Amino acid sequence: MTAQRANPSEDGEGGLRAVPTTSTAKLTIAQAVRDGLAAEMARDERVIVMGEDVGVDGGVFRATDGLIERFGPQRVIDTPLAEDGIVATAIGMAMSGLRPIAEIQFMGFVYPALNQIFAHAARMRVRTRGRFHVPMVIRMPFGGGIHAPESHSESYEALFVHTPGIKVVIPSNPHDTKGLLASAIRDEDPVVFLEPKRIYRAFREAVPTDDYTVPLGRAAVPRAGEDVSLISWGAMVRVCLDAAQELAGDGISAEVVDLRTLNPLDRDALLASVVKTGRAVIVHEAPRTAGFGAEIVALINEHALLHLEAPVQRVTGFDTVFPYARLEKHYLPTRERVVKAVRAILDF
Amino acid sequence: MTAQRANPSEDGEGGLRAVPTTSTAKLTIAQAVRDGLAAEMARDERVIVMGEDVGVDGGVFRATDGLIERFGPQRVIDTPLAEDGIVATAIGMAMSGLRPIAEIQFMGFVYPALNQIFAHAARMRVRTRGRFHVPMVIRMPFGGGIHAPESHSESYEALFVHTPGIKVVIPSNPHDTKGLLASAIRDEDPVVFLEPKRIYRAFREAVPTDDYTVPLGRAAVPRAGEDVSLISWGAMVRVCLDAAQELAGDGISAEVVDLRTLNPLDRDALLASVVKTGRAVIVHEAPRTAGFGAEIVALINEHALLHLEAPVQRVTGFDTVFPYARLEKHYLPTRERVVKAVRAILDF
Amino acid sequence: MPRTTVFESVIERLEILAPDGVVDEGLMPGLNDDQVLELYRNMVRMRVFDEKAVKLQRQGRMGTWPPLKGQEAAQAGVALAMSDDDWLVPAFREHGIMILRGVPGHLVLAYWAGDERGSAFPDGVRCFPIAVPVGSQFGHGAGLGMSLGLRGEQAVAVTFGGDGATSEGDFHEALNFAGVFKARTVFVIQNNGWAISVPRSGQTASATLAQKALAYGIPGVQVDGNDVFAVYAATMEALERARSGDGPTLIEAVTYRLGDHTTADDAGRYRTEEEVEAWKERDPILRLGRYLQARGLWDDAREEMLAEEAAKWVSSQIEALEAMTPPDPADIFRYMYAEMPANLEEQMRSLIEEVAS
Amino acid sequence: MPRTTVFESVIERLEILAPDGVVDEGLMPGLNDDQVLELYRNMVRMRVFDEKAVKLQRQGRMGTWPPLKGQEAAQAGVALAMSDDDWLVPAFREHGIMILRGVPGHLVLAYWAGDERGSAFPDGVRCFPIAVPVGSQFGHGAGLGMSLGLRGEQAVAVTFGGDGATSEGDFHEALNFAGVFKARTVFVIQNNGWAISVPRSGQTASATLAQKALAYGIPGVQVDGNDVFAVYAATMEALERARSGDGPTLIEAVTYRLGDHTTADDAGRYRTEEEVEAWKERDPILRLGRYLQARGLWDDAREEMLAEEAAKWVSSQIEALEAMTPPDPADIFRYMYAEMPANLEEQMRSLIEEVAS
Ligand SMILES: Cc1ncc(C[n+]2csc(CCOP(=O)(O)OP(=O)(O)O)c2C)c(N)n1
Ligand SMILES: Cc1ncc(C[n+]2csc(CCOP(=O)(O)OP(=O)(O)O)c2C)c(N)n1
Ligand SMILES: [Mg+2]
Ligand SMILES: [Mg+2]
Repeated sequence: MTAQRANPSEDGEGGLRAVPTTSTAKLTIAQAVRDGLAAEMARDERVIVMGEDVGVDGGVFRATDGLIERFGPQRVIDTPLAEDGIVATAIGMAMSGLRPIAEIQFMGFVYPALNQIFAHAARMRVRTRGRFHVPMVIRMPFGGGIHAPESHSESYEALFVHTPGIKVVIPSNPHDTKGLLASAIRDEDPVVFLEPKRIYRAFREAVPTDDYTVPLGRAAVPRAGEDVSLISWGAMVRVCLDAAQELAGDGISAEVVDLRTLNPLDRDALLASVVKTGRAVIVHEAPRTAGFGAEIVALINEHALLHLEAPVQRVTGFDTVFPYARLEKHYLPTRERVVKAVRAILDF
Repeated sequence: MTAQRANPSEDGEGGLRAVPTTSTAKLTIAQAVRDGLAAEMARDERVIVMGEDVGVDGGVFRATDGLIERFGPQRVIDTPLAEDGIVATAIGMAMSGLRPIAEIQFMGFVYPALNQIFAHAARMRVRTRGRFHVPMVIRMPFGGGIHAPESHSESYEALFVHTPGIKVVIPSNPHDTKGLLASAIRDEDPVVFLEPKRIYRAFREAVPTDDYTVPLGRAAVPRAGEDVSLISWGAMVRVCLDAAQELAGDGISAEVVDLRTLNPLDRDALLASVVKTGRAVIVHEAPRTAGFGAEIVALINEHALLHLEAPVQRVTGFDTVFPYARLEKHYLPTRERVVKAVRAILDF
Repeated sequence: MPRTTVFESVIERLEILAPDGVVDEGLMPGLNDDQVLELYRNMVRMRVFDEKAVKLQRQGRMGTWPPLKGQEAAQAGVALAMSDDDWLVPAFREHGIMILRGVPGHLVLAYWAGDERGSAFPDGVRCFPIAVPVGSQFGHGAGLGMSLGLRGEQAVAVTFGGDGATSEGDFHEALNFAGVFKARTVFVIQNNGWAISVPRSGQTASATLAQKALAYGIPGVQVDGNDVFAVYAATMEALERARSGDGPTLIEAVTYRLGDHTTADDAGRYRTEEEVEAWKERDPILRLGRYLQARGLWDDAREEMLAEEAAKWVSSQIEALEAMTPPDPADIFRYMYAEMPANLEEQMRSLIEEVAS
Repeated sequence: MPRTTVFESVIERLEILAPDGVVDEGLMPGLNDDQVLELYRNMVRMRVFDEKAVKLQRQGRMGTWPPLKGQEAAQAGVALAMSDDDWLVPAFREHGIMILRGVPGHLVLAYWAGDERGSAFPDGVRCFPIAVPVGSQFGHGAGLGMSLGLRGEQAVAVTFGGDGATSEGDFHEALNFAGVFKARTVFVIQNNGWAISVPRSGQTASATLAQKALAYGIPGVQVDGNDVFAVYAATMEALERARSGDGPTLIEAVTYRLGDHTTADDAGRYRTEEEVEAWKERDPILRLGRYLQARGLWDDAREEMLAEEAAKWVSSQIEALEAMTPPDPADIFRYMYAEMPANLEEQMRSLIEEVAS
């Protein structure tokens, strides 16, 4: 059973209740990751999980909880503390018939592995003209808002999106988490799977217990609207939904677009929404300058400029380092800032 | 003597001949790097140079030629082959009173050092609230066009521009090379200094033998025009100048903006040009998606949308891995592509 | 001569103070009673401070905290060996030695409470900031040591890391640089048995961590890290070597993290109570206490006084923490660069307005 | 027992074939005459191929080329020891062994001529592509070796790297993983004395590179890398160990790069003629030739025949290279992903149009 949805904009609920299924479980995002991993491991014995503390400990966010008991230490591998080594060995495995899922404990610790991701994982297929490829998933929690110490709050998705050869997937709810994870694991190319840790356990949703996928490259429209498009991904989708709710109180109809995968990008869905509403606000946690929001503005400029009623706005992190816990609330985009941006362009 | 130029757009020649000076030498960009390094080392004994093959060999592009003879192996340090180690030790040095200039042999080899650049160099000042800072320059040749093997052609400037705390400087000619390098070395914060290797030895220009600086954060306008703004940096500036030349033959007046530093960005100069011409083409070698070109489009959208006569165009590398030598000419932006883009927006 | 030995080596382990408090007189470093008493006091202060911080976290008055309980000797012994002008390059579990080297306790607390001002050490405190990315500080220590040498300073850079940190490429590159350039750096690995849930044996197949020094042609030594005299003696030797220009040393201090990895961790998920109990027997503070008692230098009354004094000092640090003005949101921008660029000015102004409204 | 030895080790160097062509019979591996003759032929073919590639580059018919001249024994000896189903994980100077393991010579030439199709090895060739970022391949070799073990294969991953590459963090992490997981991986370091202009002594302060194995608790051995029998014997032992599940081995083959680093380099800038001349005396091909002659297995007539045959083979490879159709610009896009996304389709179409017009 797959949940491949035809036209995301036909599906105002983000596909959550659109999928008929025999049974569901109420899961958080973290649990959906765990269930998704377990399902894929059960389905395909080439799938293995590796990383720091993913085994006995079950992951620092419990996203791999119980897997080692079920699948054993040969398939759930507690590695030494070395991100470059994790990704490098995973590449060697992926090139020789396994389908490794490497966990990086926090996105702020992926930097040592960027060499392997940029110079090898992303390029293996093209530089060997298809002789080798790297069916690998690199999972990592990302984003701020959990009052964590430094290096635990980054949103560096733009790095990966700017790297051809790497798919970038970012779920915003439990249903999509499991379905996108299945697609990522089954994909023949390397996928960076970014998990919005701020909402890892923020809410539960009904998630099918059966096998299903959410395809890569398809945006969702969790809320339809007419006046403005709020475009975001990950934890910011909920901020946008909250803003839309508030705006609705003032009679402003905001459409929320959840990109879900940044590469491949569902450009058509994105542009369709902007063409319809004529206004767009892009919301992301990453620093503004050269963030992925800029790319969206550029695409709108190239393909829908004449439909714009006002300049596209970006509500983003500042061009600063992500602050420690005591100031992080000032950094993160908020409902208020989104609402303010919407009002600004409606007044334009 | 400094060459700090008031208003870049007043200075149609990119400042080359605008600077009165006692004596000049005809130098290539590579030689301007070498002379710039020597001048700063002579001026300030805290300045040291380190990297792979920078000493006895004088650098694989000869950009450090003769420095070890002049300043000795204590100040010109041939390091082990380890980019992370180079940048990490340079940070330790910079935090304790030296001013290291670390060379990364090619931009494609900086990835192992990104952890140190992102997690430490960029953040040291803010995370210690000014107690420490990292006055360091990381030099590296970048860009394609020299028929080099794989990993020798990347243009990954967007990575650094998206990292708050790192200044990004990219000269396009010998004069600016020496002057910007002096500013970078004297800067109190970490600077990534990207040298367009394709034009390292492509041409010579008169460069003052005396001490001068070109300030960071100031664009140049090497060719003024009325109809369209061609915005670029590094080796692409010459492609734009060539295109402007060709367009002039058809009576189209193109202004060429050489950004010179991407962070801090001379937004005013950039916007002034676009406001004047109403049309812009951005030219860079990096892959299009989430390249720095997108940020420029976003800035124009935010600050000059109503002045646009047509959508801003991007002439960039493809969203692919940089191809090996036999196909690289297809990848790199060319004069023809720039001209075509200009014609397209003039016909809009 | 076709199968010849081209390299031979031995790694030694140094122990001076046995768990029962008896010392090996032949190896005992020259410390006077005041120094020994000071060691004890410092270790007790660390413990009280650490336990209090854990409590603060449980009460919601502190962010995530990484307890050092059990590792007091490894930090106090090194601190005592260091000269005033030596530098400390910590990882993230070194609050003990950071405070001994002059970092005000309330700043350490502020750091873990999520306030960047915690790393704004007073002038003159020769300590690098806490480094969270595991292993990333080793290279700073190597570079600092190279820089001290280049500038003719006598000071040494003492650089800490954990057992898990030895697996990172940074460790390798840093020690290799230090070896090649004879950096004035001493690398201290606090091998506390665990890197979160991964035991030392899962981290590397080498018999000891000290032997990793052999890869870099530098001396390596293992010490009982719960034996403050062994830690002190090994550090003195290493500092001496660095100061005389003979290059870096790797010290593996074998100790144990008695607490959780951090307050966000539950060590019960991955290790046994028995293991923890066995290590409690080897508690570095008990051990030095036994020695002091046997020497007649300590008694219950003094212990009580010390406990009071330590509690008072810790309270004063918490008061200082809580007396700190709230951090200024503008600081997010203010320290990004020496001079603030225009785009940051704009962003800062918009935040200031927002906060004011 | 307060100052005890906790680790002891010895690193050995293996030499079997002396520069004068005399072998140590006691250590001589069991090779029949045909095998030895094959070794010689392979080494000569490599040399002819390599020298021809350098010439092609000088003539502008080839991109940058990294000569392997002088390192033939280190590659031929390893190749002979490998089983059919073993994997090779090369760095970038391993054309010799790549060809011996089944990579067509013209593809190696194509790679360095700037054509990605050079890494599209025929099916069944168990060789990873050339890795340009120094050291980055070690981890692939470790992961491959882990994967072979996990899937119950008998094959071993033989992973090459240079002396310079041992300084990268990748080397450390890869060997550490391999040690912990007992990967079926043999790491061969061709220590050719130089990493571009940096001599081995500037790369690390360790006396040997083989001893770096001690950091990972795995066996390490140094061999005379210009002694093809020693290389073969050490590799056989290491492969055997890996195959029986006893984990990885680090082999340091001490050899010398007689040529420039690449055709873009001028080694005269950083090393002396005398050094090069001294190493020419130790040429691995001369040495094996002396042995063959002493054994009566070789003479000038055969040498001449071999030279001719090698030249012919090399010509055939160049012909095959030059017979390749020009690469298709659309290939830039075609192999980026298993399925081409829409934006790439557009970009590809625009390029195809541009090329057509
Ligand atoms: C590069 C990096 N990867 C992962 C983490 C998450 N993490 C924090 S501490 C830790 C374990 C550190 O173990 P060790 O070095 O032994 O120090 P200890 O915690 O025992 O003091 C891990 C995995 C990190 N901070 N940095
Ligand atoms: C990560 C990285 N840094 C720098 C380079 C540039 N480079 C290419 S080969 C080389 C030296 C390699 O030395 P070694 O490992 O001894 O191999 P050899 O060239 O001697 O075969 C360098 C510095 C590179 N390819 N990759
Ligand atoms: Mg530990
Ligand atoms: Mg070498």
